[in-house]
Amino acid sequence: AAAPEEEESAEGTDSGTSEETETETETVDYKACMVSDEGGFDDASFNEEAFNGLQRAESELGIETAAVESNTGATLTEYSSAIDSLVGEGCDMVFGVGFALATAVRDAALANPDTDFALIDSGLSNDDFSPLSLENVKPIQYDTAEAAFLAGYLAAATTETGTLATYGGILFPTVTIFMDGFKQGVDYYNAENGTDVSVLGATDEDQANWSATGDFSDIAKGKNLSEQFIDQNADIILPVAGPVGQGTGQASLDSEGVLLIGVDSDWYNLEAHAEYKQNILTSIEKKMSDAVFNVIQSGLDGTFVGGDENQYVGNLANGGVRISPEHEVAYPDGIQTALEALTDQIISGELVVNSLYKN
Amino acid sequence: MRLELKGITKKFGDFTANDQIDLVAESGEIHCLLGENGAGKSTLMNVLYGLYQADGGEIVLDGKPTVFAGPGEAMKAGIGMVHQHFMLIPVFTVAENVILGHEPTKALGFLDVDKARELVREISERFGFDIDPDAVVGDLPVGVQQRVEIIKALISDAQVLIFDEPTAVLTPQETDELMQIMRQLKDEGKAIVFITHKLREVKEVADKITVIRLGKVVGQAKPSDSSEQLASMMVGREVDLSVDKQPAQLGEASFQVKNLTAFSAQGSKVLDDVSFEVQRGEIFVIAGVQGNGQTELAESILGIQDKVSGSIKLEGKELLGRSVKNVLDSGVGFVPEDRTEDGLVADFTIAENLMLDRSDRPPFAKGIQLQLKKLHEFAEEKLKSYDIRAQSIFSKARQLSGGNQQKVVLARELSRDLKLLVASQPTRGLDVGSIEFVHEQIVAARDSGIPVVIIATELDEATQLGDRVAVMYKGKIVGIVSPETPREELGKLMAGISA
Amino acid sequence: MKQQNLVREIFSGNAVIPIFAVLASFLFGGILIAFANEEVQQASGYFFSRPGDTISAVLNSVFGAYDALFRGSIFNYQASSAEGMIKPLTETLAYATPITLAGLGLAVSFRSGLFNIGAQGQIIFGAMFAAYVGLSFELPFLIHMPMAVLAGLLGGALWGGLVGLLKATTGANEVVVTIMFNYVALLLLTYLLKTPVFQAPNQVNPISSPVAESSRLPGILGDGFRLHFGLIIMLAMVVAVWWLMHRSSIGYQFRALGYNPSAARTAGINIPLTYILVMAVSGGLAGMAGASQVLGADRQLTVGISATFGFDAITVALLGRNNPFGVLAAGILFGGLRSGAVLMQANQGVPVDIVLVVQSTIVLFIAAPPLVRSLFRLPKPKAVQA
Amino acid sequence: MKQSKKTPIALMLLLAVASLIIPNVQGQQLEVRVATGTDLFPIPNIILPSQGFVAVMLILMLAMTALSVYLTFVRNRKTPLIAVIAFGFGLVMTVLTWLFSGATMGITTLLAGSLALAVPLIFGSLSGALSERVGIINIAIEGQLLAGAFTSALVASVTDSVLIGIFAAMIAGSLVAAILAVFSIKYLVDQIITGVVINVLIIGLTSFLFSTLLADNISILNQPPRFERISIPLLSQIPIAGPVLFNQTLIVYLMYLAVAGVFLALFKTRWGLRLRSVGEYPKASDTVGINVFRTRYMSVMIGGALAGLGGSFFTLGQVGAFGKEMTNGAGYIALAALIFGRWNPIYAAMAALLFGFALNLQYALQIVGSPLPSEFLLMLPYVLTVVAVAGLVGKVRGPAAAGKPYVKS
Ligand SMILES: Nc1ncnc2c1ncn2[C@@H]1O[C@H](COP(=O)(O)OP(=O)(O)OP(=O)(O)O)[C@@H](O)[C@H]1O
Ligand SMILES: Nc1ncnc2c1ncn2[C@@H]1O[C@H](COP(=O)(O)OP(=O)(O)OP(=O)(O)O)[C@@H](O)[C@H]1O
Ligand SMILES: [Mg+2]
Ligand SMILES: [Mg+2]
Repeated sequence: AAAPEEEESAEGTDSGTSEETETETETVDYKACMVSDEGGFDDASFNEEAFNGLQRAESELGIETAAVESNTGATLTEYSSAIDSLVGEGCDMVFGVGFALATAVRDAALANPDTDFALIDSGLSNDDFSPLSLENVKPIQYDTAEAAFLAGYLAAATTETGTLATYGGILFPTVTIFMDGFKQGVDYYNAENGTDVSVLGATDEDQANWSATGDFSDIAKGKNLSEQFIDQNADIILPVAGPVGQGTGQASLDSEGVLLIGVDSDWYNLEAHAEYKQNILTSIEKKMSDAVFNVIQSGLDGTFVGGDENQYVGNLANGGVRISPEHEVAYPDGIQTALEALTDQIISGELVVNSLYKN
Repeated sequence: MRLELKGITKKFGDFTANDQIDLVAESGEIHCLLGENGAGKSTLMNVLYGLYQADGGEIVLDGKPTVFAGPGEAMKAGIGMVHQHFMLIPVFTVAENVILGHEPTKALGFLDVDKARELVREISERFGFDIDPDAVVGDLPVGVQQRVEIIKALISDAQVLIFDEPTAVLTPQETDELMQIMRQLKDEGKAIVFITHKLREVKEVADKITVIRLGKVVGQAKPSDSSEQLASMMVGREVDLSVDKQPAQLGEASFQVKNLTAFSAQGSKVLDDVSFEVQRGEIFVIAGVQGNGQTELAESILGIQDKVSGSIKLEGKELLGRSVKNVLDSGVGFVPEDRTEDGLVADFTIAENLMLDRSDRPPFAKGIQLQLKKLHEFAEEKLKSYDIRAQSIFSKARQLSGGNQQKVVLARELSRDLKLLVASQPTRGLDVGSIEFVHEQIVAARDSGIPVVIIATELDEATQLGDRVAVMYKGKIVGIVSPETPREELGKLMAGISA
Repeated sequence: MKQQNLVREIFSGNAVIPIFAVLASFLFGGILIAFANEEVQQASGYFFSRPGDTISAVLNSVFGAYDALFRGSIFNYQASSAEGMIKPLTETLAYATPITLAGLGLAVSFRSGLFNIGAQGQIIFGAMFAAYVGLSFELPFLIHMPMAVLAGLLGGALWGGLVGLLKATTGANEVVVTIMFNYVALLLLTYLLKTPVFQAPNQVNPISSPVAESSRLPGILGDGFRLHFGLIIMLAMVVAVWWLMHRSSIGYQFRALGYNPSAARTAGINIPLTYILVMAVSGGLAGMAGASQVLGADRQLTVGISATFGFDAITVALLGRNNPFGVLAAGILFGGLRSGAVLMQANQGVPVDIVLVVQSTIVLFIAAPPLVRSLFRLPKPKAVQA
Repeated sequence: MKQSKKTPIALMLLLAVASLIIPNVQGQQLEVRVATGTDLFPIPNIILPSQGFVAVMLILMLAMTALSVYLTFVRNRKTPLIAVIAFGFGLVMTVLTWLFSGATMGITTLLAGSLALAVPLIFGSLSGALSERVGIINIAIEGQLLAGAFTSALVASVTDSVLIGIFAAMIAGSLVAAILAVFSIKYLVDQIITGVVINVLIIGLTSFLFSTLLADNISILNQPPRFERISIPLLSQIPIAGPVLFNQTLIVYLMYLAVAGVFLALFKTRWGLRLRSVGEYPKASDTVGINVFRTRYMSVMIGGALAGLGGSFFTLGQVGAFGKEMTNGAGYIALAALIFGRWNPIYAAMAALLFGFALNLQYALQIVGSPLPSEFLLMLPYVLTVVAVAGLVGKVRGPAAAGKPYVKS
C-alpha cells in the first residue's frame, strides 16, 4: 500500500499553513516527538527542516509535541535514552532525525511495539546490516540526487565562467548524494550542449577525495573554502554543510557575480540566509517537513503503516525532493522548460540519475 | 632612624614561628640576629618587611606605631631587605632585576634601559662589584646573584637594611667585601640587621647581638663573647666547633679521574683536563671560588654533564657515559649542591624522600610493589639517628627548615652501600649544631673506608674536613695541597695564581 | 550550646560544600530555565496585572526541570515498575564509566606533571583498536572480550605514548601535541569509517557493524539496563590506579617526576622513559574508555564514539584532585548530569544547553569552597580561621 | 648541553620529502596570478617554468640543509633562523608548484585567506600571552572568543554599528577573563579547571541564548552589519602584500596594532616588566612593592578584551551571523600557537599564520583535486604543527609561575 503522504506531498509548505491556523487551540490526545542529531534544531538546514514539520503539526493538527535536541558529542546511548525518555513521556510517535539514530530507533521500536516510529535518512537493519522491517517503523529517505541533478543542469546553464564548485561538511553519503547528483546534472548538460563546465571540489572519480570543511559548525571555514573556489573561477557554489553554507553566502557578497545553491529547504525564504538571498540561484529541497507532517497525520488518522516495504523515498515523482522555484536570479532563456522536461524524463524513468537508492 | 619590634608573634597554623619577639635596630648600628635553623629569624624579618602579617605585636618606626600592608609600604618607609632565598627573576637581566619596582621610564611608560644599566654600573662601582648589567641572572653563579640582591637593596637608598644570610653563598673574599660595605653603610648612618650562621662574621661586624631559639629571644650577647659561647647560646647545648677526626687510614686509590674535559652549551671549556685520584678512607676537598667548574665536575661524575670526555673510574669501572641510575648503582652517594632543586622532592614526605633513588628495589620495593612498612621503619630509624627535627616521618619536606632538609638528603645518601661519596657544599646555610653533625657523618663515611669528594667554598670547611685540598680555577685543578697550607696561599691559588 | 557547635561543625566541614555548590548552581541554572520557559514568558507579559502567575510559572518550570533531572539521573519515583525506578541510577553509572576511565588516565598524567589534553584522541584510538578486534575475530568470549578490552588499552597507550616519545626525544610540548592529535585521531576515524576497515558491509553510512557478541562487555543487570561490565572494569581501574600511583615504585617515580623533575633526574630516574610510560598509561586508560564505549555501550564504532568524554575527563580529573576515588566521585556527578539532561529536555522542554551551564557552575562552585561559604554565609573551618 | 641535532635532521627529512615530490611535478608551467581588482595597474600573471623553478628551489633547500649540517656537526653552532625560513620558503614553493603546475595559482587569495583564518587565532594567542605571562594559564581563550563572537553579533545587530559591536565584544571577552581571574586568583581554583569549565559554560550560555533568543528573531538580533574593507592608499597597491595586508577590514588593522602593541608593552615598558615578573616569581615582585593581584587581574582582563575582539572577527569580520559553537576549537589552536610561539606575541602570530596557511593550503589542495581523501588533507595543519613543534621548536619554557596561585601569609 502506498504511504498516505504521497498523495499530498506535492503541495508546498506555504499553501497549507495559512488556512488552518485557527484549529490550533483545540488539543488532540496525540503526542508526536522528535530527536535531532548533532546539529540541533536551529541549523537553518537539515534538522530545522524536519522540526518545522513537527511544529506545523502541533499548530495545525492541535497535537502535543516534545523534542530532544542532541548536543555536540552525543553518543549512541544518549540517542537511545532520549528516545526511551520520550516513549516514557507518552509519545505516540517518535521521529529520529538522521542516520545516526538508526540503531536507537530500531532498539526502541523493538522494545515498544505500541509506539510508532519514523526514521529520517536511513533504513533499518539488523546487526549484520541485513535490511530489517518493523511494523512500527517508517523509514523516510530522500533520493536527493534527482533534485541535485536539476540544480546541476541549471547551474551549468547559468555559469559564465564555466566553473562550478561544491563541498561538504563531512563527506557522509547523505552529503555526497547532493554533490553526486549535482555533478551528474552538469555532465548531462555538457554532453547535451558540448560544453565543458567543470565542478571543483568533486573533480576526482573517488568521492572520498571530494572537498569538505571537516565539520558542520565552523562557518568561517565555509567562507574560506568558497573564496578559494571563487579564486579558481567558480561562479556558482553548492555547499552541503548545514550552517557552514552561510559562509558561502557571505563569500558571494564579497565577489561580483557569484551565486550559490541552498540545500534541504528553500534558503531564499529562510531568515538566516536573507542577507544574500539575491545570490541564491536555487535550493535543492528535501521536503522533510512535509513528510514529518504527513506521517504524523497518518498516525493521528490511524492510517500509519510502517515496515521496510512502506518506506518513503522522497523523489521528484512524489515531490519529496525538488528544486526551489525561480526567485531573484533569472534563469537563462529556455532553461525553465528544459528543467521541466528533465523532471518529466526522470519521473518517467527515461532518464536515470544514479544514486544509492537505485542499485 | 630607629626601628623597634615589640612583642611580635607570628603563627603558621598551630605552629608559632615567632613568639613575642622584641628587637631594636638603630641608626649607625649593625645588629646581628643569631639562631639555629628554623629558629624564626627569616620569619621575623619577613614580618618586619611587610611580607607576612604579624598575629600580634607592633612595629614602631621613630616612635610611631606602623603597619605595613605589604613590602611596598615597608620600602616606602625606608626599609630594604636582602632575602635569604633569592628574590630575583632568573630570566631577567641584572639591570631588569635591579630596577624592578622603581623603573626609570621614558615617555608612555617605555623603559629607559640605558638609565637602568647606568644605575647598575654606578652602584657596582661604588661598592666595588663587577657585574654585567645585561647578563641574565639565571646564568650567573649564585655568588654573583647574591651581589645582585645586595645591589637591589642598596639602590633604593633605604635607611634600614636587612641582610638575611647573604654570606651563605659568598666566597671568603666576597664576604669580606660585603662586611666592608656594611661598615660603610653603618658609617653613613643606616641601621642594619644582619643574619648569619658564621660566628666569625658576627664577631667581626656586630655592634649588638640578639639570639633567638624556638621562636623566642633567649638573650643578648656581646661581640667579644667567644664563638663557643655564642654557639651554645644558639643551640642550647655545648658545641664542638672543630672537626673531630682521626688521621686518615688510607687504602688504595679506588677513585680516579683522568683528563676530564667538558664544554658548556655555549661551547666554552668548563672543565680543562682535570685529573686526580682519591684513596679509600680519604676526604678529598675541591676548593675554589664557585663557578670554576666544580658543578660540572660533580655532574660529570653523576652522569648528567653533556659533552664531556676523559675517564672517571671507580674501582676500575668506567663511570663516564653511564646513566645516572647506573652510576648510583655502582655505589656513588651524591649530595647535590642545590638541595631543594636537586636533592629533594618538596611535596613528598620525609619517608618518601628517603627512598628517592632506591624506590625500585629491595628493601623498598618487591617487584614493583612498594614495601611501605619497611620504608616507614627505615624512616623512623633515620629520623632518630640523624636527629631530623620534624613532627613525623610523614611531614612534607617543604615544611622542614634548611638544615633538616639537608639531613634528609645525607641520611638517604649515606645509608646505601657506598663505594664513593660526592657531596657539594654539604653544610651551606646550616647552623653550627647541624654543621657539627654533618661533619661527623662525613668523617664516619670516610672511616668506613670509602673515598670521599667534598666540594667546598668555605675555606674553613675545606681545611678542617679535608685530608687533601685541590683548588679549581677556570676549569683546571691548579694545585693539590695539604689542609695545613696557610689561608693566604690557598686564597692565591683560588685567585688563579699557581703555587 | 553543644548543639550549636555540632551544627557549626557540620556546616564548616568540607563535606557540605558539594551540596551547597550544587544548590548554588541550581539556583543559577533555575534563572535560565525560567527565562527559557514559554509559560513564564507568557505570564511575564502581564506580570503587573497578575504577578502570581509569573511566580507560579517560574516555580513550576524550575521545580519541574530539577524534578526531571532527579528522576532522570537518580531515582524515578514516577516509574511504573521497580526496574524503571532504579534505571536512572544505572544510566548515570553507565555514563560515568567512560568519563571516569578517561579521567583516571588524565589524573595519572597530571600527577606526573604532564598536561595531557589528548584524552579525546586517545579514546578514539582505544575505540578503533577495540572495534577492530571486536569485528575481525571469532573467538570464545573468555578470550575475545578481554582481548578486545586490552586492544583498546593498547590503542590509547600507543597514541598517548607517541606524545611521550615526541616529548622525550624532541622536547615537543605535550599540550600542543595532544591538541593536534585530537584532531588527527578524529579525522582518521572519520576516514576509516568510510573504508572497509570499519564500515559495515551493505552500509552507506559511516557506521561499523556491531562488534561480535563474544567481544562485548556483557550487561550487568540484564536486558532492560544499559549498565555493562565496563563499570566493573572502571571500578577495578580506580583501585588499580590508586595502587599504581601510591603503592608501586612506578607510580612513585611518576609522582617524583611530576613534583620535581630535576630531583628525579638526580636520583637516577630515567626521565625520557618515564615521560613515555606516563603518557602510555594515561592514554591506555583513556583507550579503555573508548573500548568500554565500543564494546559495552554503543557496540559499534561511529564518528561520535568519543562524545565529549575526553574534555569532561579533564575537569573530572582535576575536580577529583587527581585522586582516583575523587575522580570516581566526579565522574559519577558528570554521568548523572548527562543522564538527567535527557529527561529534563524530554519532559520539560528545557534546552539541552542549560545542562552545560549547570554542570560548569557546579564545578566552579565545588572547586571554590570559600565562594560557596560566603554565598551561604557558612562558618569557616577551623584551620582557615587560625 | 650538546648542540641539538634536531634542526639538521628535520631539514634532511623534509628535503627527502621534497625530493619525493619533485619528480611528480607535472605540467609545463606554473601560472601565478597576483592581480586583484584593486591594483593600480594591471599586473600580468607570472609564468614560471615548473621544472626549472623547482630545481632552483631544490638547490636553495640543499644549500640550507648543508649549511645547517655544517654548523651543527662541524662548528657546533646553532642553525640561524633565517636559514630555516629560507628552507621553508623553498619547501612551500616546491609544494605549491607541484599542486598548481599546469593551473593558475591565486597567490593573493591564498595568502589573504590564510590571514583571515589566522586573525582570531592571533587575537586569541595575544590573550593567552597577556594571561600566561602574568602567571595565569588561559585555557579559556575559546570561551573568550565565543563570547566575543556572540556579543558582537547581537549588539551590532541591535545597534546597527560594528564599532559598538566590537566594543561590546571586548567587554564580553574581559568579563569571561574576569571569571577566570577571580576563580584562579581569589578562590585559588586550579586554573586549568577554571579554563576548561569556562569554555563549557560559554558554549552552554551562547548556545542557549542562540536558540531561545537569536534563532527566532534573526533579522533583529542576528544580522549584524559587517566590516567594510578599508584600503590604505599606496600600500594597498603593492602587488601581493597590498591586497593581502592593506586592503583589509578595521579589525585586521587592529590586529596589527594589537600584536605590535602587546609585544612592545610586554617587553619594552614598565608595565610589561612588572607583568612578566609577576608571572615568573610573584613573591619577588611583591618584595619590590608590585601589587601581584592587581597586576594579574588587569593583564588577564585586557587579554580577554583582545580575545573578545578576535571573536567579533567570526561574526562581524567573516560570517555576518552567529552560529552555535562557531569558534569550533579556535581557542585551543590559539593556545597551541602561543606555546609554539614561545609565549612571544610576534612568534605566536607567526605560528598562527603558519597554521592559517596550512589550513588554507589544504583547501587549495582539495580544490585542485588531490589524490588524497579529504580527511588526510584536513589533517595537514595539525600534523604540520606537530612536525614544527617537534622538529624545529623543541623544548620551550613557559612563565615559571603560570598555573600557581599566589598566596600571602
Ligand atoms: N610559610 C610557612 N608555613 C609554615 N611553616 C613555616 C613557613 N615558613 C617558615 N615556617 C616554619 O617556621 C619556622 C621558622 O622558619 P624561618 O625560616 O624563620 O627559620 P630561620 O630561623 O630563618 O632558619 P634558617 O636559619 O634555616 O634560615 C621553621 O620551623 C619553618 O619550618
Ligand atoms: N654573565 C656572566 N658574566 C661573567 N661570567 C659568567 C657569566 N655567566 C657565567 N659566567 C661564568 O661562566 C662559568 C660557568 O658558570 P656557572 O653558573 O655554570 O658556574 P658553576 O660552575 O655551575 O658554579 P656554581 O657552583 O655557582 O653553580 C663561571 O666561570 C662563571 O663565572
Ligand atoms: Mg632563614
Ligand atoms: Mg652553577
